[in-house]
Amino acid sequence: MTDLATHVFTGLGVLFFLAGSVGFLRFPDIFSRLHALTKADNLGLGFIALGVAFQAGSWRQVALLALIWALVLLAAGTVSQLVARHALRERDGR
Amino acid sequence: MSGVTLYALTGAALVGTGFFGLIAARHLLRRVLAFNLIGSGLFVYLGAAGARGGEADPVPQALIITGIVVALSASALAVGLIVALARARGRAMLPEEDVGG
Amino acid sequence: MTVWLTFMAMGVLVSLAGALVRVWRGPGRADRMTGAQLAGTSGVAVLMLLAPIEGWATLDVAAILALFGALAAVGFVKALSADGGGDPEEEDGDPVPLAGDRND
Amino acid sequence: MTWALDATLCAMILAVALATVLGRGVFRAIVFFVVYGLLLALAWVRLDAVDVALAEAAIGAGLTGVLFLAAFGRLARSGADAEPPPGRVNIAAALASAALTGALVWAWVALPLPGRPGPELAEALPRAGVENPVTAVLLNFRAWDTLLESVVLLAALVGLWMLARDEAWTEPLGLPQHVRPGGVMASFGRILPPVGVLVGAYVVYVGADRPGGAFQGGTVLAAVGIVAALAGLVRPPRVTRRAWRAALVAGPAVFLAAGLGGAALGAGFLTLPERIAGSAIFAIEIALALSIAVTLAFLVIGPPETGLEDQ
Repeated sequence: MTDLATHVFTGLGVLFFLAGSVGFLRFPDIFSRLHALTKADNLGLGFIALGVAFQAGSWRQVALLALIWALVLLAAGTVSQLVARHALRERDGR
Repeated sequence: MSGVTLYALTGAALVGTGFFGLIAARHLLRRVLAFNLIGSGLFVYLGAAGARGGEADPVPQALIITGIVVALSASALAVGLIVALARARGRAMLPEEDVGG
Repeated sequence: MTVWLTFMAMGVLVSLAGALVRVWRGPGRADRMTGAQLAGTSGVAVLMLLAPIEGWATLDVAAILALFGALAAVGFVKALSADGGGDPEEEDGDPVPLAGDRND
Repeated sequence: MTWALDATLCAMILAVALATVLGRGVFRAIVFFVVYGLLLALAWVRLDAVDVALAEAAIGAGLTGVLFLAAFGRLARSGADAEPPPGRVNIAAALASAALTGALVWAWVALPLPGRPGPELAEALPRAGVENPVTAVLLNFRAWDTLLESVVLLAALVGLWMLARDEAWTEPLGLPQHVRPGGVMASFGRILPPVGVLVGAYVVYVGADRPGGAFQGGTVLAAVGIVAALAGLVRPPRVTRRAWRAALVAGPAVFLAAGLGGAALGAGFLTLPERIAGSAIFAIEIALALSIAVTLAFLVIGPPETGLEDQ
């Protein structure tokens, strides 16, 4: 049962990663590409963390998985905002 | 072919790649990057040698950890020198190689 | 389970390899930097997937990658601000003009 | 079947390294080098070297990126970021590189397989005072090596500071940093450091028994310091501040004191007798982590600058 949950969630997570990369490659400009980064990949990472949590032997490991996901969300939110601002300035600056 | 051999071959190839970059690149920042490739290639090679026979050997690991930290500090010093050179000359290349461009 | 998780980790790496094409092509510096950010997220995902196989200490490595996932990009926007210490959200100062090709 | 993952990872590491060397433009090379560091951390996990992976993750993901990107920004403001157009293909260099790689491959195939790990280590480990064999090697069996390496870090920092201009000497380290108050970067700089300090202290603390230790934890703490400095949370100190200078030498000093203590107890210089080994290593780890963190952070921030050098 737990193995099935791991299969389903990690598989779903990897699908989101693949979708994110396709978007990152095919979207026309940096602003839409940042969506691929912040939406698809972080959702995918959440599913992977969830799937791996079913294999965890203790709550400490589950808590660490959750903390890691939270840290990645914080990083992605910060980076997409700052990089988008930078790109906007660079575009309007010239 | 076992996984460890794969990493050893990768390490060997990284050393070659970095060596090529060290000679071929003219911008000094790229040379520092290439030099780091050589160093980390050797680390991978050494780490793979330590992982032969199943259990990872702690002695190369200890050498590599200090090596990584020292490599960063050496890079920081090199980068500082390059920035100082660029501020003095307006170029980040060695004078004898600074032709064209 | 080992085989499944290994293949999932491979899947994440393959998706990262695709994203690295964008780092190669650019065209803008922001595009390349975003690719590096994506590599960090993918690295965290791979380490999570490897944790049940390689031992849960792997999650400590993932935590460090996650912690500093934004550091390179923050350093990027800082370094290319007008005086090298700015913030793109501030009102004044445009990014530093570069002598090289704007996309290099 | 799991070798397929190793093959994918190795192929990507190699491709990214080639992109670093062959791609046009310095900025592209730096970004690929950052990606390279991230992939190497994964490789260390696959090689069962979690201790190395911890250090590589903190350095590869955090510190090298900031170091090289800041340098790129400084060069750009001096008008020195451009690269000359590539010259002719350097055939001699390519041949020499191929020969170097070939020699290493030959050495790998030709070298005899040693018994791993050496039996001497397994015998000595119960007397080391710690359970993590990597920490035992670093701080006990090869203490000379590690002590001198901590001094090398200091020497690099002194060398970097010698590049400062006279009028900048009393200024804070690095370029002046400013952020929009209440902005995204400022918030990031407030949220991350507490978590980061916790993770760094944890990595130092568990180093006695599990993967972690002074070098790994020190690099994490250095990166946390960089985040705090970039986000304007703390102002980088001045070179002349005594407390910070003390932090720089605390690690080597405590290390040396422990070594002398070993000599005083009759075990020989830098040989830790079994009954004090555990506590001595703990003290060395804490002091060394502090020194490594401060030294690396200062190295990445750079020498003191007035902020007017580029104009």
